[in-house]
Amino acid sequence: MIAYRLYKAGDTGGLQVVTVRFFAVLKKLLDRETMHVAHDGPMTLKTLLDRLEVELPSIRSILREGRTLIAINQEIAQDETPIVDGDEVAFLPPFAGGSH
Amino acid sequence: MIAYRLYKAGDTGGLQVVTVRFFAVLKKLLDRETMHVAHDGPMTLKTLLDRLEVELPSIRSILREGRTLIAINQEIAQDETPIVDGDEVAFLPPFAGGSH
Amino acid sequence: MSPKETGSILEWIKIQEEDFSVEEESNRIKERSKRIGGIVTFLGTARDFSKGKDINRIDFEYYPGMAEKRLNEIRERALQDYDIIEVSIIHRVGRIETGENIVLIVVAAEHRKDAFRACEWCIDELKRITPIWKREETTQGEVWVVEHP
Amino acid sequence: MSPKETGSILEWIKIQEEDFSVEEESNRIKERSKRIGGIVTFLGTARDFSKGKDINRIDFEYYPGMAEKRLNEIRERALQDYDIIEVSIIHRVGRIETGENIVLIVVAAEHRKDAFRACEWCIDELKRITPIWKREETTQGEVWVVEHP
Repeated sequence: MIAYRLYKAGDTGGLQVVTVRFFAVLKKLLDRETMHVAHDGPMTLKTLLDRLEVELPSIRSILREGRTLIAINQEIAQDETPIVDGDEVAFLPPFAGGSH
Repeated sequence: MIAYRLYKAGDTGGLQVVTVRFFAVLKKLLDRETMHVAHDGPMTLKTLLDRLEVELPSIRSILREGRTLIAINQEIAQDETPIVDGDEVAFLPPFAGGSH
Repeated sequence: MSPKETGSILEWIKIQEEDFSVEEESNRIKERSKRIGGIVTFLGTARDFSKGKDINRIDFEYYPGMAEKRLNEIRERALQDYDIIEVSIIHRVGRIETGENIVLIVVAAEHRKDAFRACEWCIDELKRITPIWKREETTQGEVWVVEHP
Repeated sequence: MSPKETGSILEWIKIQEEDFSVEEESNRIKERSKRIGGIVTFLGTARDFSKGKDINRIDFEYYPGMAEKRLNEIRERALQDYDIIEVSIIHRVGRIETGENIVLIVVAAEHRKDAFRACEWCIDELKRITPIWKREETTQGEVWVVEHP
């Protein structure tokens, strides 16, 4: 965590590479589990979402439904949450653990 | 049950012999588990209790506390419940099943 | 019903000296129906102290016949009042050491809410109406336990 | 905390493909304290139908690291909010056949009321916040289950 903050403080808007993960129905629709997104300059979750809406039309309607949570480094994130180089962004459809 | 009722209907007040059972602290205080009580003529639980109060002074105070339930043939009985020959009358201190 | 008639029909009600297996009982109840989605179990065990006194051992005494009858009534009322599939009740009697199992209630249902409600009701009711008594041998002597003075 | 740091400390949290033993888990938790007087267990099993459709099999997928972290949060909050002694949570993932175990929550307490409350809260919370997904293969095709639409 400290490493990230130091990095962000010193960040001058260089190339950010983030890993994006998809689960369950999203993984099935995209037929892929992960992808890497490179972005030049500062970035928030909103920046990333705008890009993926264009690049991944097959899951656009699901993302717009608003029932998919998004985690950055395993913590639930909001549109304005910053994303930095090395982050893992995960798209989480509605959960269904347990037995019924 | 039907057998009992028929018997009672035809009962002319002859000798009744009932088995009395004691559990837990009552058994301990009396140092006995069962006794037999013979009674000439019709009898209710009250009749029996009045006799036992005299005959069993060591448990008199416990019986008077009113927290001991009494079952006749395994069904909870009241003072006015009739007792007939062959019945089992059980004195049941407060229950304590389960773990705590 | 005479005391002797209660024994044979009580597949899901047991009063016994031997220990029981939580796993075995769960599995036995699971085999009852493929509709089962949730099983709630209450396992009561012997603690090592009670009301501030250390306990060396406890002894359970019961009224044979009447106790089984009461447990069976509890089972039947639970099946009637809650949306559940099966209930099993086992209570040990005789001498029980600290840490050992005392009572097991297993409730199987399609949905968990009813299983939780029914299981808790069963153990509350067991304590309230079943003729079972507990004697504790503590460091300060022998006590016949009264739960709800 | 990086995902890798969550694994080792989680003695009481498990996400695994293998089946689990209710008995083993009960015994393990009983050894935690002699103050334990009541253990409430929720066992979730795979039913053979869902929303009117017959199920052939189900598959659970999860987010490794985050799922364990969430289960651990649930355990820690339960220990803080209820008067209980220990909580164990096991969730299976991968392929699960009808009738098999899915999830086990074991809560040990001195008194049963708190154990019932905490156990039910844990399973509700598990369903609400844990990144686990269920795919059902039914007679009418494959369904990603959404529990609370």
